[in-house]
Amino acid sequence: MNSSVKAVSDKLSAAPGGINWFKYASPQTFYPLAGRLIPLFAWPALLLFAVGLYVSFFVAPTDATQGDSYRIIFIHVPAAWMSMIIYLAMAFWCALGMIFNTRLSFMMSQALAPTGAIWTFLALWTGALWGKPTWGAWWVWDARLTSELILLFLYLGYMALVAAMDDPRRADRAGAVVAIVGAINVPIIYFSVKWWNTLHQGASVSMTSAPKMASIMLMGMLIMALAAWAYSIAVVLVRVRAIMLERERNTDWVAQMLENRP
Amino acid sequence: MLNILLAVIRRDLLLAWRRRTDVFTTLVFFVIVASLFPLGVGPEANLLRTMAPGVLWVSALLATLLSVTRLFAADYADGTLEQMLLSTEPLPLIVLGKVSAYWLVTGLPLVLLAPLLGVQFDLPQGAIGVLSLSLALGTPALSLLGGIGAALTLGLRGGGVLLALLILPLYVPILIFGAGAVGADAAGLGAGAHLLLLGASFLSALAISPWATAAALRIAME
Amino acid sequence: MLNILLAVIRRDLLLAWRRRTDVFTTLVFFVIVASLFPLGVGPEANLLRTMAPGVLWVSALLATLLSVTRLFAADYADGTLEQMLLSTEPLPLIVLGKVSAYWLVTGLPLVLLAPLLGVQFDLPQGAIGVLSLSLALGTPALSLLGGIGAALTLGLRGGGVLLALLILPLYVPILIFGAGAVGADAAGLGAGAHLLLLGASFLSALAISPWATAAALRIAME
Amino acid sequence: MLEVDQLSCMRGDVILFRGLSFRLEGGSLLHVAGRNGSGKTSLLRMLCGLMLPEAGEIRWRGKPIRSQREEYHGELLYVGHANAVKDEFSPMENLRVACAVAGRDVSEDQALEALGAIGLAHRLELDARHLSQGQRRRVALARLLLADTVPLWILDEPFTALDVAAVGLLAQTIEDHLRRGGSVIYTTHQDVDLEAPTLQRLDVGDFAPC
Amino acid sequence: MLEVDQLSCMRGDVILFRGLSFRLEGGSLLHVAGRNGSGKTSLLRMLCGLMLPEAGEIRWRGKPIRSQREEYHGELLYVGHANAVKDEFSPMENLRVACAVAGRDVSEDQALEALGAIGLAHRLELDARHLSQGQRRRVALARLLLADTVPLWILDEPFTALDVAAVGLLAQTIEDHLRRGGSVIYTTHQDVDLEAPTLQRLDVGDFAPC
Ligand code: HEM
Ligand SMILES: Nc1ncnc2c1ncn2[C@@H]1O[C@H](COP(=O)(O)OP(=O)(O)OP(=O)(O)O)[C@@H](O)[C@H]1O
Ligand SMILES: Nc1ncnc2c1ncn2[C@@H]1O[C@H](COP(=O)(O)OP(=O)(O)OP(=O)(O)O)[C@@H](O)[C@H]1O
Ligand SMILES: [Mg+2]
Ligand SMILES: [Mg+2]
Repeated sequence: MNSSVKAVSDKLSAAPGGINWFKYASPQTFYPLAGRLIPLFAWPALLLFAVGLYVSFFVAPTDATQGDSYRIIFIHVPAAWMSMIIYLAMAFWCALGMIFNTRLSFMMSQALAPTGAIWTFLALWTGALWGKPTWGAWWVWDARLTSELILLFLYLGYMALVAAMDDPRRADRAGAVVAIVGAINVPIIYFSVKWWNTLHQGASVSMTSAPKMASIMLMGMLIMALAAWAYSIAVVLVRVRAIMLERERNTDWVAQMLENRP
Repeated sequence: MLNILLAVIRRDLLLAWRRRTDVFTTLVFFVIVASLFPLGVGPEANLLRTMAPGVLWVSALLATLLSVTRLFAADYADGTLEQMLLSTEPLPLIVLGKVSAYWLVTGLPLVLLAPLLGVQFDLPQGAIGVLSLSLALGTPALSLLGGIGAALTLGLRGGGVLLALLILPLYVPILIFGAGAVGADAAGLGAGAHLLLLGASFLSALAISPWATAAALRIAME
Repeated sequence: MLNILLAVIRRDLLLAWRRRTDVFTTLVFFVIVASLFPLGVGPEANLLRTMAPGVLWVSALLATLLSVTRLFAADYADGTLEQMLLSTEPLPLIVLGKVSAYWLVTGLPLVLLAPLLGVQFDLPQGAIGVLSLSLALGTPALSLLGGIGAALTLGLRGGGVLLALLILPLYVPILIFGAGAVGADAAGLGAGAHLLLLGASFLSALAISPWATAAALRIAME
Repeated sequence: MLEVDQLSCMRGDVILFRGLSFRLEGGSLLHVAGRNGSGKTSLLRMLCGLMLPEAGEIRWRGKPIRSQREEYHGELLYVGHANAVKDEFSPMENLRVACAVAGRDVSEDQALEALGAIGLAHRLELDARHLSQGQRRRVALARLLLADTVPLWILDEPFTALDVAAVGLLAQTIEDHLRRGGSVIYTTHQDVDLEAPTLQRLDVGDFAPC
Repeated sequence: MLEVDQLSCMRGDVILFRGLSFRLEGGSLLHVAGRNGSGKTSLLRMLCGLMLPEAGEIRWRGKPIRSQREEYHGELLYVGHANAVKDEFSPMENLRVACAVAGRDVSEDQALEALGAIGLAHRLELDARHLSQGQRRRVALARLLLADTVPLWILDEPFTALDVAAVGLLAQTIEDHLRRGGSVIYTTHQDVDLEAPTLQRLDVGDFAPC
């Protein structure tokens, strides 16, 4: 921990009744915590997926104009949401790491990337599948589609860059530049349908106005979205534990842990 | 502030002039593309006219993509980059100076040459104007974004591919807006929207890139 | 004799693998060209099909032209080239080894990838075969000729442009035969004559280039 | 002026040194010694802020160098292994450009004088690519002659490739700087006698783990 | 073995030396001295056949070197200013590849032994880009340890960047080679004592025009 972190953490722990948040910023305390959290997300994920898929395919009615092809929405929209949120989370962890020089935040970011990339790919894939019946084309150069594609490349670029560097500290920080600079793409994706009048659907779920779709459809979509959240968190925790072990293999706490649990 | 910017630009221009290559490679590249395509594709005027904006924009993009890799390479190898990081002047300004000089040397000739090549491809007057304008807005953005990539991949094994992977996604929209502007103008739709988008990309690249590049350079040297 | 050839090829391939860039840059370049053109030009299938041989051949030529400049540059800068000139083995063989490795790394992937890109451009089956064949014959010739230019311009100010000026005249006929072969096949005229000319160019380049390059290298170092 | 506190350096997964501390006052000379690959260059680069230490802190006039980058750079001159000499520029251009980029303006006359003093008067206009190894090194070192107001000099093997006369001249320049109250940190594998008000020697090898 | 006859060297429009002659027999050591830029490197490159003399002739075993290039190269080993070390290769790969390209085959064991002797045993597999300056120089010099059958060694500033231990080792290697009947031509600005059956010193500056 560098000095600025220490200063801040001292201040935090000095606050009466406060918890020492920075305790969890060190890998050796976070590792077991993550281990305990994983099942709390993995099982619900499984359950929610099961319920969500059931609702989407058997309960929700066939759409009047699109027929059954609209059911792609139940995967498409959660995937698209996760793709954006995970990127923002990555950028957040990277920014934290750059400011406080904490190893764990970079590891979190690296653990998030593959999951984010998969969701992005799914959003693109399902979108393309959906585009064929509705727009008559797999792909158009619409602003949302383009920016979502860029998001995929940003994920891939981030992972490739991190993988290409031998020195983990350089990898962390160089990757952080990509993650943070690339974050401007996310609002572009989100608002693209509003800023440019294009083929892709506008927002139909929003906090401020009543939803424009049948509530059972909305239900299915929200359940699937929750499932996606739970799944992502579980997988990322598993991955971050693996990354921790690999990167900290030379430290005492890993050695101790491996001793205790042969 | 301005002093260092001008000093770096002057330095890099002089260097480019001494090397000459860099000034002319893009020009030569551009002329080659414009003369080889008719050779390769065949001389049908209509076909050539439809291709022209795409061909010119793609070659501008490729010229940048291929040369921007080496934006910091020479300075890195001979120790000058270290000295730049140790300057009392702000690094983002030095970076901006280098990118500006790079654009003057590779981007500007392209913008100036484009009308000529446009004529060669038999583009209509109006489209040529839009082409130049779109290149004038787009190529600086390409250079600025390329700078980030070049700094991130400095001294890496396989830097070139990584660079392409990192910045190509950012280049594609610029290509689409740029070639789209010319196409829209030719189709009588008006290029305004496309040009606005290009301008916005340029401005945001200008706002972000020097800082991001400077950060990446410090990281690369550490 | 054969030993040194293989040793040099192995060395340069390992180096290329370590740098990775070089292996993939051409591939990436090629893929980029083939994917950007449709973006820039617009997605009309007919237009794309007519352009395809020209686009692919021009991009092969550009890829070679841009990368061959650096064929000897790294070895020159770090002193390895000196050591090669001091080898007990014949220099033309070493040169041939270097050019072969260069072709394996930049030319071959291109030849292998061309059919895929041809499909993307919706070329007919037969034309794709001719395209691959023409590239398989043409790209080694491009590499061999490029080697002479690279050696002649080694360490010169403005080497790149000079190189382009020196070897472009030699490249143009190869481009015309190559793209011509595909065009002729598509037009149902038979590509035989063009391919024969390509083959002849390749063989004469093979016969002359290693000696000329070796001589140029000795001159460049003196 | 310069305080180094419990510095560690790690390259790849090798720890080069740890727990390295020292203080340097104005007018003192620090010779960083150590075998090839012991981490001298790495240490000097850390002192310049070009490399992040694995642990520990470096303070200049009491403040961490990372929190006052531009001020610190204004008081620092670093000559590394690499000469930072551009093949395409003449010695004259190289020197003036280097100073401009560093943020110090230097007139043509000053540059001329420095290059003359370091023995390049007859090669002022020749492209650096044609210079001999020692002449290139001299171009890099000419910056020292224009930096008498810069308090801290960090020199990585400044004597390599120099002939006896140039080594003498450089030694003289360093001694003058020390007398002026400046400090110098340098490495070398050669035997060069330097006189200094206070002379310290630091063997990086002493801080290598086990 | 080596005879040099009335050699002149011109770079640009400057004559560096003229009328330079000497003979070198087996078992003798030639120290080429001279100020920075006096033409030492140019002379050594001429002796290797890498540069054309302006006038004069160089003969090896009685025949001009240009008329027997490949035979001569088989009996010559040159280590220049530049290390000819590839950043992308490990020391091991660098050494083996350099030998292969020079036309000498070297087994992995021999290479291992040479690198071990020169003090790189713990960095065998590290990319040369990460090596310190002295370690890079050692990689280049490891070729000497595998070249005891090569009669003529030409070494341009072999001692730069080396620490004291490595300088000693290199001096030892050179002396062994001389005792074996080989000859060595070298330049250096450092004070290194070398013992040799016959020792010659040639100051290039003595042959500079006026
Ligand atoms: C590859 C093509 C596609 C991509 C990359 C894509 C991308 C996205 C993204 C990023 C979102 C989330 C944005 C938000 O929540 O506002 C989204 C939502 C959505 N997409 Fe797509 N999409 C594609 C194709 C399609 C197609 C073909 C349709 C249907 C015709 C479609 C319908 C929707 C709908 C209904 C939403 C939910 C909007 C909301 O409720 O807020 N998408 N898409
Ligand atoms: N990725 C890496 N893995 C292992 N070791 C490394 C790595 N990168 C650098 N090193 C080692 O770190 C050391 C760097 O040393 P540095 O350049 O600071 O040495 P130095 O003391 O200046 O040596 P010299 O006297 O030769 O200049 C070298 O021993 C090098 O082999
Ligand atoms: N084109 C040119 N015009 C004028 N002088 C030149 C030209 N090219 C080279 N020189 C001079 O020729 C000399 C080459 O010297 P060389 O490299 O042989 O010196 P050296 O004795 O090895 O010096 P060092 O001890 O510095 O290594 C230098 O003085 C250089 O300035
Ligand atoms: Mg060092
Ligand atoms: Mg020399």
